[in-house]
Amino acid sequence: MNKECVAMLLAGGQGTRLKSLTKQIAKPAVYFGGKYRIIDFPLSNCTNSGIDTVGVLTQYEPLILNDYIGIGSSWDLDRKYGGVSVLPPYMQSEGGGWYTGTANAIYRNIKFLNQYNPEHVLVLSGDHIYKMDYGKMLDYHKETGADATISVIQVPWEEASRFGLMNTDGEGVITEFDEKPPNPRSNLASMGVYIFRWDVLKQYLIEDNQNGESSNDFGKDIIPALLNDYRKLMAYKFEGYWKDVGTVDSLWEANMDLLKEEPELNLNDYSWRIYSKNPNQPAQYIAQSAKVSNSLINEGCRIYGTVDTSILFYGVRTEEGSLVKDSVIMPNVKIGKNATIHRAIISEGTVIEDGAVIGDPSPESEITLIAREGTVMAKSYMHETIK
Amino acid sequence: MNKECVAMLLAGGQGTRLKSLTKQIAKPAVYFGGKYRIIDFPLSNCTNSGIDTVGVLTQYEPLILNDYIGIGSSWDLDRKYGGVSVLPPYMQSEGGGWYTGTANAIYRNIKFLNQYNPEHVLVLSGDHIYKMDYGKMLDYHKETGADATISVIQVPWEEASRFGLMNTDGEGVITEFDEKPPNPRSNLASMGVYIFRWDVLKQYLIEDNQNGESSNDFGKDIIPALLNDYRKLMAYKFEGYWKDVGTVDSLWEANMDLLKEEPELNLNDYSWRIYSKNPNQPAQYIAQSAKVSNSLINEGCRIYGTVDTSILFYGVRTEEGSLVKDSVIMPNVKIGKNATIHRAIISEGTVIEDGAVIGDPSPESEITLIAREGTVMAKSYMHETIK
Amino acid sequence: MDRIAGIINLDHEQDVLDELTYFRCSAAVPFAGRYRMIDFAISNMANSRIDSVAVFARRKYRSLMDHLEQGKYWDLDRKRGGLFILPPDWNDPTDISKGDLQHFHNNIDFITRTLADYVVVTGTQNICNINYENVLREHKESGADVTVVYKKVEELYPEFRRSHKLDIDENQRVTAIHNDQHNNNVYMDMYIIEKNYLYGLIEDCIAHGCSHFFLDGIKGRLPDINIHAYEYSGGHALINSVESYYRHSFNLLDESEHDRLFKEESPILTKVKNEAPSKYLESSEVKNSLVANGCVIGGDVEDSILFRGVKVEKGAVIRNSVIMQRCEIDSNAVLENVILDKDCRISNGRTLVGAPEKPFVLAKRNTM
Amino acid sequence: MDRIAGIINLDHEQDVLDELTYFRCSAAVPFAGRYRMIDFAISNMANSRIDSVAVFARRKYRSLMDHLEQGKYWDLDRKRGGLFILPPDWNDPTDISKGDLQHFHNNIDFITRTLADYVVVTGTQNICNINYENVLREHKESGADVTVVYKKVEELYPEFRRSHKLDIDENQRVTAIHNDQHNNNVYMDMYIIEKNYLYGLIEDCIAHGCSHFFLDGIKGRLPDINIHAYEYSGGHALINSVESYYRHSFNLLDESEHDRLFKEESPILTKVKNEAPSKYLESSEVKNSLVANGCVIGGDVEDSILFRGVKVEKGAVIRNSVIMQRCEIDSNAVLENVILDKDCRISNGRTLVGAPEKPFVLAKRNTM
Repeated sequence: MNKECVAMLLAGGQGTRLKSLTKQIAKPAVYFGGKYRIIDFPLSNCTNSGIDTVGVLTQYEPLILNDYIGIGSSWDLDRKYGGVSVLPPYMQSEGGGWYTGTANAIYRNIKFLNQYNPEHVLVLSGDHIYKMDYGKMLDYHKETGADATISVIQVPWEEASRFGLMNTDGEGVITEFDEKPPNPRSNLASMGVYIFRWDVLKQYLIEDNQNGESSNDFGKDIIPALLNDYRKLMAYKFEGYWKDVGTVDSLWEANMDLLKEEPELNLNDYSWRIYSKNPNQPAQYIAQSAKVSNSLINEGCRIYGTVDTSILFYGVRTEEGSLVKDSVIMPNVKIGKNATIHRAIISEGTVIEDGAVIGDPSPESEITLIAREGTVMAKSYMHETIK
Repeated sequence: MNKECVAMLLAGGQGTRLKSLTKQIAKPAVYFGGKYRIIDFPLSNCTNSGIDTVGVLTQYEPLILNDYIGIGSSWDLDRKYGGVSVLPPYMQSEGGGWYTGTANAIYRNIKFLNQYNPEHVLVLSGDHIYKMDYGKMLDYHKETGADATISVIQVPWEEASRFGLMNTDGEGVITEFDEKPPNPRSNLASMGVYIFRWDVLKQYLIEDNQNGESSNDFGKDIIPALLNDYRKLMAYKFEGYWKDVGTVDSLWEANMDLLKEEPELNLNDYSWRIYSKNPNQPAQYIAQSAKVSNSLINEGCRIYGTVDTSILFYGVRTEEGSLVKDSVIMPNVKIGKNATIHRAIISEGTVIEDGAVIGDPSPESEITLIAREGTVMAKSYMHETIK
Repeated sequence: MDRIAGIINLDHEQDVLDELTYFRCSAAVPFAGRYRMIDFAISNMANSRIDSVAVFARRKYRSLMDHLEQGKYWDLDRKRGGLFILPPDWNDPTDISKGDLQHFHNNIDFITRTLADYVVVTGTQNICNINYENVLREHKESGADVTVVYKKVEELYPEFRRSHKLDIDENQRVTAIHNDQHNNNVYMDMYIIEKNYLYGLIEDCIAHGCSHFFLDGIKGRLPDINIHAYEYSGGHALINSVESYYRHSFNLLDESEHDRLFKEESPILTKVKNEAPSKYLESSEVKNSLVANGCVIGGDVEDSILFRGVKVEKGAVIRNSVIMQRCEIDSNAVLENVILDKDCRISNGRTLVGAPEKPFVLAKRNTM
Repeated sequence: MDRIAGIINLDHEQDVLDELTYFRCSAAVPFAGRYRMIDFAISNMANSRIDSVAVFARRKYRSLMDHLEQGKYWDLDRKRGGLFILPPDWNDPTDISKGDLQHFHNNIDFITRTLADYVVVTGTQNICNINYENVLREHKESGADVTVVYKKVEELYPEFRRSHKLDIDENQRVTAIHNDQHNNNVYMDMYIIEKNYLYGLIEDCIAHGCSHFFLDGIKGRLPDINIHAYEYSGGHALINSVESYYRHSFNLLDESEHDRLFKEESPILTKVKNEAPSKYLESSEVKNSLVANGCVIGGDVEDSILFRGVKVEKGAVIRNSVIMQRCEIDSNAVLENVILDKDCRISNGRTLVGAPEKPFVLAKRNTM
């Protein structure tokens, strides 16, 4: 049985801009929103869009992602035929090696794709937080008869030069593609979500692989080659929340965005659930001494201190007299008595000792990142900003 | 949660003695018994023995085994924690490369094993047909407090020199291990089933890896090293059917063994099912013109000819006037009118044309192997024996 | 991408297969050597990419639960959608719904929460191999409110007496639904309908005290609603009596009849049992028969159907019979025109002979 | 490697939780913010490496089916063994078994086919966190025929009136089972027994027309059979009335009580709902409360338990109350000493106040 559309999720980015958060884990596995990892968003989008076959391309040793993804049951992707597969670079009889670029990663998994003989391939990246119905984009792609469809979003003009930008005609046909141009002529940014006709993509991947000068990248090589050949490329306009969380600041901001009274990204939408691996924690406990406001708190937390405008993952414990403000506290962090934390991201398992002071409350200050697992932050570290 | 015992199944052997049967598939994926693949036996043994975590080490591109194993649901190994994982050699930050030997394959998956922090590791090979309760062997291993336990079976003295042989004292302690000695002093052959204490094995794997002269093999290096250090090695005596199916003749023989009136290997034992991937075929049909005797026939077959002392996999069709005798017919083979087949193994998808004559009926003749998928055997090939 | 949800409504299926439905509803009756009747309905849905299926069960549904589990054999064990067996749950004293509308009412969440826009409703007694995506396409093109599926039958066998028949105009629009015994447009007890339209009809039916959704909510509204007729032309068997069960079982011995129901591209799926291949002993003589896996056959079997795990000893003779799972036929027993339900045992030398037009039926777990 | 199978016998559990058991059996009653009562029994089994569990269900078990599915959340969706919900299937007119022996009799295959050598039988009203591997070890060492589990309680709360109590000799052998209100060895309605011995007792009980397996088959045979008593010393709550439900709910606000039931090494598992983390708005004031995920809280909550997806608008006040899944409390509503079942809605400005010793209970899907 063929699959109409198979998704390939590029999860290989080392995410160095996320600093020590990605030292031990690939960027798509970084925590977000009190409960999730970044990869939960594209995977949930797939299952909600009716796409049940997803290859996750990782450059790293596959164990960590394998362990998180398991058989895919968290995202309803534990399918008999299809489902989710982690695809690290593996040894082949003709030799192995690292994926040299995003296009090369797909090229080297042509056999995987051929198994399903799909009509279309959806290429996703693992760096963005958004809810999107890929099924609607696929309908658009099919209706327009495009060879490739690129999902685009309007970005503020002043930020446009950070993105790959599309120039389109009145019908949405892409006429030009500029990768991070200094002087943008469009503010339609590529979201890193592509749908290709598989027969067309396969041909270009094979040609690209034969081109020794190519960097084997979708944005730099494949899309320009398609445009050069006057292939039909359509821009699919997406409206809604979409955020690149590739830096510490943007990761912090995207978390804070959830705390608005009516956040653009609604996590409580029963018709578009964001699925995630379940850590089996009991209900959260808010003590008599606690004061919680404007915050998201996950199961397994026990709060005895003050939490304001913050996001707490599962298993966090804050003691009496502590203050957590404008911060993101990742799983199983223990925060001691009278400790104060401002504008910080505290990574998994950190123990903050009684009375420690972390972060800078001033609104212009940089976000403090405490990112060494198991760190015990004693008083002596109190004014230091650790990156 | 720790796992008491994790199994590692060595499925990397290229099985060159099985000739073209293993040209496109790894040996453990070779068909057996009308319905199964060889790997179904160790995997079913694991699930029946209560071992729910199995790493399958394959030297080849993992797609074929991945595709067959899927999420492991056929063997009840689609577990949330544990289950079955295919482990091909993958790229690592310290570089990648082929598994250089059976011990090296396990060595390079130490991280995989450490995830489960097992007390014991069961090492299996994917070349044998047998039903065995590994749980009982594990109990023996624990009771005797062995560092390693090797499952052994008595073989006829005249065949003993083909095996790795154990010399044991009265208590079953292994005193010597001879790998295929020309002059056997024991007829207790290693079945290729080992249980190690994981802490002990890990140490020896690491040391073995540092030894540049080692061939990184369990039988040649690890077991001798353990014996050399006077580690406690126990022999666990297995009684029952056990057969190496590493050659065309032995594969054919093992199939024929199932046709005895009371075969030693009972496939109808509800308390020890052999699980297999289900091809969703309707019931088999035996026509008015058919004559079937002393044979095993699978679902999806339609039999119009004569079948005697043979094994037919799913989807085989034999036309009127055809004769299949003393043969193993793999899935979806079509056998034309008046074709005759004697003492042959016909591989998947072969089309045998009307009137073709294959194989040699004389009991001493070699087994004919027709092993090119999609081959159409016309009359002109009739007396040729294709290997 | 249009999405369809499925409802398998067992409420109107009488348990009329005599001994075969003593302990189970007719949807759970074994058929064709290795299936249950309901496998066809569920497989058709799975093959039509329907991933949300509700089964409205009322009576004797435990073997159905055993068989269906959470739908894993149809890849329907899903977090989103999936297979739901919905037995009665009538604990609300304020509930005024009646008949099958109790089911629709009690399970209205299934209809309101599904992401599908269309719903297929079907029974299980019309065995067929149909693709509902094709039905939906025709439904949308027709612009009808409801599209019903029918089969133009060549011969009006007795089992069709209870079926509704359709009068259809030149545009395939249904003009009347009735029981005329001379009309060969047999309604197959399945229809497709837009979700919101279905919801409105249900509300309305309950408000009007109706007790049979199809009769009161759809048939009863003709000609006010636009009913389109979709002609199904594939293999078909209506099983609503022992006689029709018996006759259709033997029809499957004909290869072309068999292949119209069992197709590679739309396979009928069932619970996996992991039986070994069937073993034909030296002494066996099997002719014109369907045999499932796990059998061990030493005797003669002719014009018969053997389900999984049947043992036929040397010297036993089986003719024109249907022998269900794990029956054991001892040596020198003779069975002719017999249906044995599961787990029966026929001892050495016993003879059971029914009539070709009325087989002898033995309920499950009998030893004779 | 000894294997244990599990039976959760709901046959003797009366639906005595008033409004909370109008629509469901007591095993399915929500508890502790995100669980159902039966989660404790099943999780204890899963944590004791029991991979074959039968649930003997008789009444109002549909919400149990919804909740348990095939056991996937306990990793019990297995081909071999797994979780079986076994509703009544009494269609055999020759069946003479009565009471819970109907279940044992009808499901004897579960007992005979399991590979386990021992069977744990338990109810769901004794909430606890117990490892049956430890019970089995003690059972084998004692050489007893049956080992029953008991809790030495400090205070004889009213809910223990209906429990059996044990007289135990110095070797932990049970000498009498009775209802003495002054004995604090409370039998926890769970025992372990060898499979073959259990099978023999069942046969014998049916032959003698018994209708209650534990009373007739075990208690009634004292002193002829050797009953060992295993003392369970962990967290325990017997919930068999609204009052005990209410009191034990609040006990969980105490951290040490909470941690005796919820342990990292033996987690209580439940159906995954994929709710977002709970949101505490600027205006919220939450004190001494347990809150599950998916809540949005704008009002005051004190000494209370909020289940998943509860909405509390700004200005609403909740005290000493248990608010179940997806209730909505509009602004300026006041709730005190109240239990709201699922999906209730309390409108703007309404006040509901029960008594601390007798909470006001509202059945599910009520709007006030």
